[in-house]
Amino acid sequence: MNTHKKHGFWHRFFFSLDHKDIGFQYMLTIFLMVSIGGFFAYVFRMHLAYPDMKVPLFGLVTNKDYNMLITNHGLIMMMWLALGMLLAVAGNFLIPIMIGTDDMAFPKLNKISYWFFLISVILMIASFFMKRGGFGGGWTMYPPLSVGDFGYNTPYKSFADRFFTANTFVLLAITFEFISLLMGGINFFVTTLNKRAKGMTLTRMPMTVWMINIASVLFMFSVGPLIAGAFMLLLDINVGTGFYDAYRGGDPLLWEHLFWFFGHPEVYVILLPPLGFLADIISNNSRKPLYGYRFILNLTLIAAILSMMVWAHHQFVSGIDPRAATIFSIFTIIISLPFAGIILAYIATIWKGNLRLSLPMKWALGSVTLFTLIGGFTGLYLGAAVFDIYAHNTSFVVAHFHYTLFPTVIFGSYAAFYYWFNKFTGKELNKFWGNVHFWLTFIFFNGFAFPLFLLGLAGQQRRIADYRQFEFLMQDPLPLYRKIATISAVILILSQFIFIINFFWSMKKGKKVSSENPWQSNTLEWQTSSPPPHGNFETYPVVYHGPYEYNHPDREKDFLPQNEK
Amino acid sequence: MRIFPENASSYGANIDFIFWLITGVITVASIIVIFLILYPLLTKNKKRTKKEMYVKGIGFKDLKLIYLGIFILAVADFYFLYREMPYWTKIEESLPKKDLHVIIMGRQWLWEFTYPGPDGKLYTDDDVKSINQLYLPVNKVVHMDIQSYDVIHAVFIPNARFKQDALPGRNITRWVKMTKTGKFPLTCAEICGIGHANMKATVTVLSEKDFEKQLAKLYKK
Amino acid sequence: MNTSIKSWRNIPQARLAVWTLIAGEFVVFGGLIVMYILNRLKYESWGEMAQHTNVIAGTINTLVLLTSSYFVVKAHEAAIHKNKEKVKMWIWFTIICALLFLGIKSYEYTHEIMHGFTLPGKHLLAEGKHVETMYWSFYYTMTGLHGLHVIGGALALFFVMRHATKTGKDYHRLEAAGLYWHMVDIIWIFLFPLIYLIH
Amino acid sequence: MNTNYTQGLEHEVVVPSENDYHGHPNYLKVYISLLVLFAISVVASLLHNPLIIFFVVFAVSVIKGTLVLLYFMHLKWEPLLIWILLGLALMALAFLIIGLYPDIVLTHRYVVPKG
Repeated sequence: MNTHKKHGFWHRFFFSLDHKDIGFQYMLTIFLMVSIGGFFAYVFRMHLAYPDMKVPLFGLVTNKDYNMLITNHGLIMMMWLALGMLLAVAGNFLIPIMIGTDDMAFPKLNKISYWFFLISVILMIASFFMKRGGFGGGWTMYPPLSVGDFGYNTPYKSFADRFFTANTFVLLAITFEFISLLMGGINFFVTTLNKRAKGMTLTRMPMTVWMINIASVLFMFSVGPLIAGAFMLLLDINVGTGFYDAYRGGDPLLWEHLFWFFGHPEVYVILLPPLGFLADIISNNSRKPLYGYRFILNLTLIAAILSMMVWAHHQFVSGIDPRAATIFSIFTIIISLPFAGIILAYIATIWKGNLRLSLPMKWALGSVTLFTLIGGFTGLYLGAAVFDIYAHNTSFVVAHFHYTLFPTVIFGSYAAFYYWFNKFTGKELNKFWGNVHFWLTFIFFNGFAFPLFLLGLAGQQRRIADYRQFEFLMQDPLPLYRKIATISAVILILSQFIFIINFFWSMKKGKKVSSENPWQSNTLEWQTSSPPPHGNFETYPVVYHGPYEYNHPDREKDFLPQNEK
Repeated sequence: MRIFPENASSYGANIDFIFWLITGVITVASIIVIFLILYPLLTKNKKRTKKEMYVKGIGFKDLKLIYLGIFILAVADFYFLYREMPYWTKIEESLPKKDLHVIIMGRQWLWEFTYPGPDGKLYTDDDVKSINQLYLPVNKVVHMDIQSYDVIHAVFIPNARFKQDALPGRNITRWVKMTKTGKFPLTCAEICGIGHANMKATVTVLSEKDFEKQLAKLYKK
Repeated sequence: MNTSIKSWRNIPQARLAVWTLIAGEFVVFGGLIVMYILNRLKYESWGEMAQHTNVIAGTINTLVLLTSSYFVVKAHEAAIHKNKEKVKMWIWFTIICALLFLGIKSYEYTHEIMHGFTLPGKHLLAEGKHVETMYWSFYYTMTGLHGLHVIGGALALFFVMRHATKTGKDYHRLEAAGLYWHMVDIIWIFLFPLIYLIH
Repeated sequence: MNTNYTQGLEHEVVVPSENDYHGHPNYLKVYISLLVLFAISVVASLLHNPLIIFFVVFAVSVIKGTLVLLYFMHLKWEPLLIWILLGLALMALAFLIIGLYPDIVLTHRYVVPKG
């Protein structure tokens, strides 16, 4: 079975068809993108707190630079970090090995989707270096702003002049990325349905696999109209059609609808995979079965369908029909219920458990706490349409979505990294530096995002390069809040280097894992050697149990691997 | 230290009320959730039998507490909706009888305010314009036709708790009734190009007499 | 063991993948069609523009695509019996249909462009017909995107057929490629009346 | 049919026999009914009332699409999963059309030449 021979570096990083290698390629590419996005965040945060300062490593930030920085920070973090890390990386690493098979259903298609992803990254980076500068129209890319050149009003001379603009390149990059993720999603879906190990019924699959699949399918159905819409926007930019041009019968609001028709389900696409990791990690570390497996699953499916009916809550004051806004407000408030159920089920899982406060567990608990207490609850303010009139497009919204996305994407990914690192490298991450990294991230994330709530309530609108011209935003505590946020953000970004160094150092020189199943986990990926060979298993496992049979009363051990009779 | 800017419109207090209502409820909810997460952490070293630990949560009997939690949240949610819906109708859907009608036009990157001319009607030749200075009479219902010339802008008057996007090709009519005289900021809340940060105007709320004077001044120009 | 697992698994992976792709494509084209229908309801003057389309060419194209779909199912029938010659014949018929479709489409395009109905519609703009330009933008976007799918589907059929007839295996891939071709047909079934027939 | 549908794992290769795979509809019959429906829609388009044209033509399209789906694409013999997938696609479109309708059709927009 394990007939594949060892390949060299070149082969492994460019031509390998193994799902783990492709996952690793995705991961490195995303690390590159995140460092760019993080650097942008550092520059504009510094500029906001100290407007006159030449930001080290960048220089003076002009309005144009500022718009470009915030736009690309948002795009990179939402599209490449969040979607890429949680669908592509997690799906590639985990799905085949967790369902007990050797590889994806279509390994070549998997490789092709990585190449598309790489092309999208190259296009995105190329867009920074266009003659007219980077894309500065906000990450939501609302036309007519994103059709023109953000207000220079220098006329385009030729088709090439229009084509080699940041607008075109960013849209192409996003299109390529969507195609890549669509192909990846189809691959995950088919792999999960067709290549499960013997005995691995649908309800014996670990939550992670379920969640990534639901997210992929949800992504597929929500992104369609936006792909059509992006195609139309490309034509608007390059050919001069008028789909979003009000003077031609087009409608700028149409793009907002198409964007958020994708954009809101995307929030759940991003949220679901971390919820899957959390289920696995929490159940494993509290040595108890996951509470209400089917219940969580049903709620997730309900939430996934509901999530397609709530998109216009991003547009309450954007000029949509106010009566429609009422309906969307009701659905928005309702969608909090299934997630409350899921979080309560997780709490019921740790309730009366013998918790092991390992590093992944710390990240998982941090994620649940921050996501529920602040991210989730502040959603109620914005879902209530009346308060959204005031809070829309203020820093309150910025704080809210950082509190929903950071705990899920970043904390969730870190939980997964610290949990599965042992498996895929056969080494252990340094625990001391892991703890330092966790506490620094936890404290300074709050230090960065919480002041934004207060700034937003004081009326500070988003995306303003220089707040000094607004007297009401320079009243006393507000500049201080901005400085606290900035300093915390800088420390937050710096503390991520601890992880990067820890990651690569441990991979090369870390301690070898003591056993093949260091977390005493049930799921299939821990029942093979670490790191798993090409092909994952020596002999294909046969599954007899669900994934969360911890502390089964009939057994001696406190865990019961899925492939143990 | 105040959390919100000073309220100067008739419906600002409603919006603030919804904020404090939700804050009150979620403070209670947060305390409960914090307890639920901390309790297992504090009691993690207790000796427990396998039977105690092996709880899978199948069926209504096991899950009833979670259903109760969802039900309580649902009640709270619908209570918010019940309280905020009338305000939404009042602010966004209905238009009280107007005393004055103005056009607010967003351009890259300035605000252009149009007042009816001496004939008292908008959209006629004698309309008068002022740039970046909006004068409003106090305690009068003002209808605003919000429009945009080029890209999407958003009118944001923090003190009035008022915000509305201005879209090219659409005329969106909303209303405001200022209750305090003074100078208030009006800003743009939707990214509109490199000048977005500089796109600010002043709302000057005047008593009725001063407002008439101000209009007369505009007519003279 | 749960017995229902069999019915989920009974579907071969290539077919499952193509069905998933089709569901995804339905949303892309469906989104375009939804936008078109809604704008059509709003702007009555688009009916006038629809009269400038070449209904006869559109009708012939519909016939061509319907017939090609029939050829594809015949090819699939032949593939089940591994009848190499028949598979080749039916697939070639299909590809000829695809070429015919593209030929007629390009004839239509040239005709319309010669009358000044281009994608950005500068000619109409000069006449002061602003809204009407968007009809042609939608027309070219929808039919153009569909045309790309026709090319893609025909290429897929060709390569799958060549692989199957050369090596004598993987005949089941023909069904997957055929499914995709039928999807292209279904999209045209909806595009044709919306663009050509409703004045 | 002996085609090896699932590559890879030997123990899970599913070899559907010809009988439980799916039946073969009479393709010619389906093809002819498609042509007849097509003729109906072309004839209907010669009517004068645009609303009637719209409904007749659209209904015929739906029937034609369904026929191709059910018989040419063998959806009739596919497992529930495929039906669910297509149903979800239609559901997404239904949400989209409901959400867009008030903002495209019901609102008044004015068209001013740029200048």
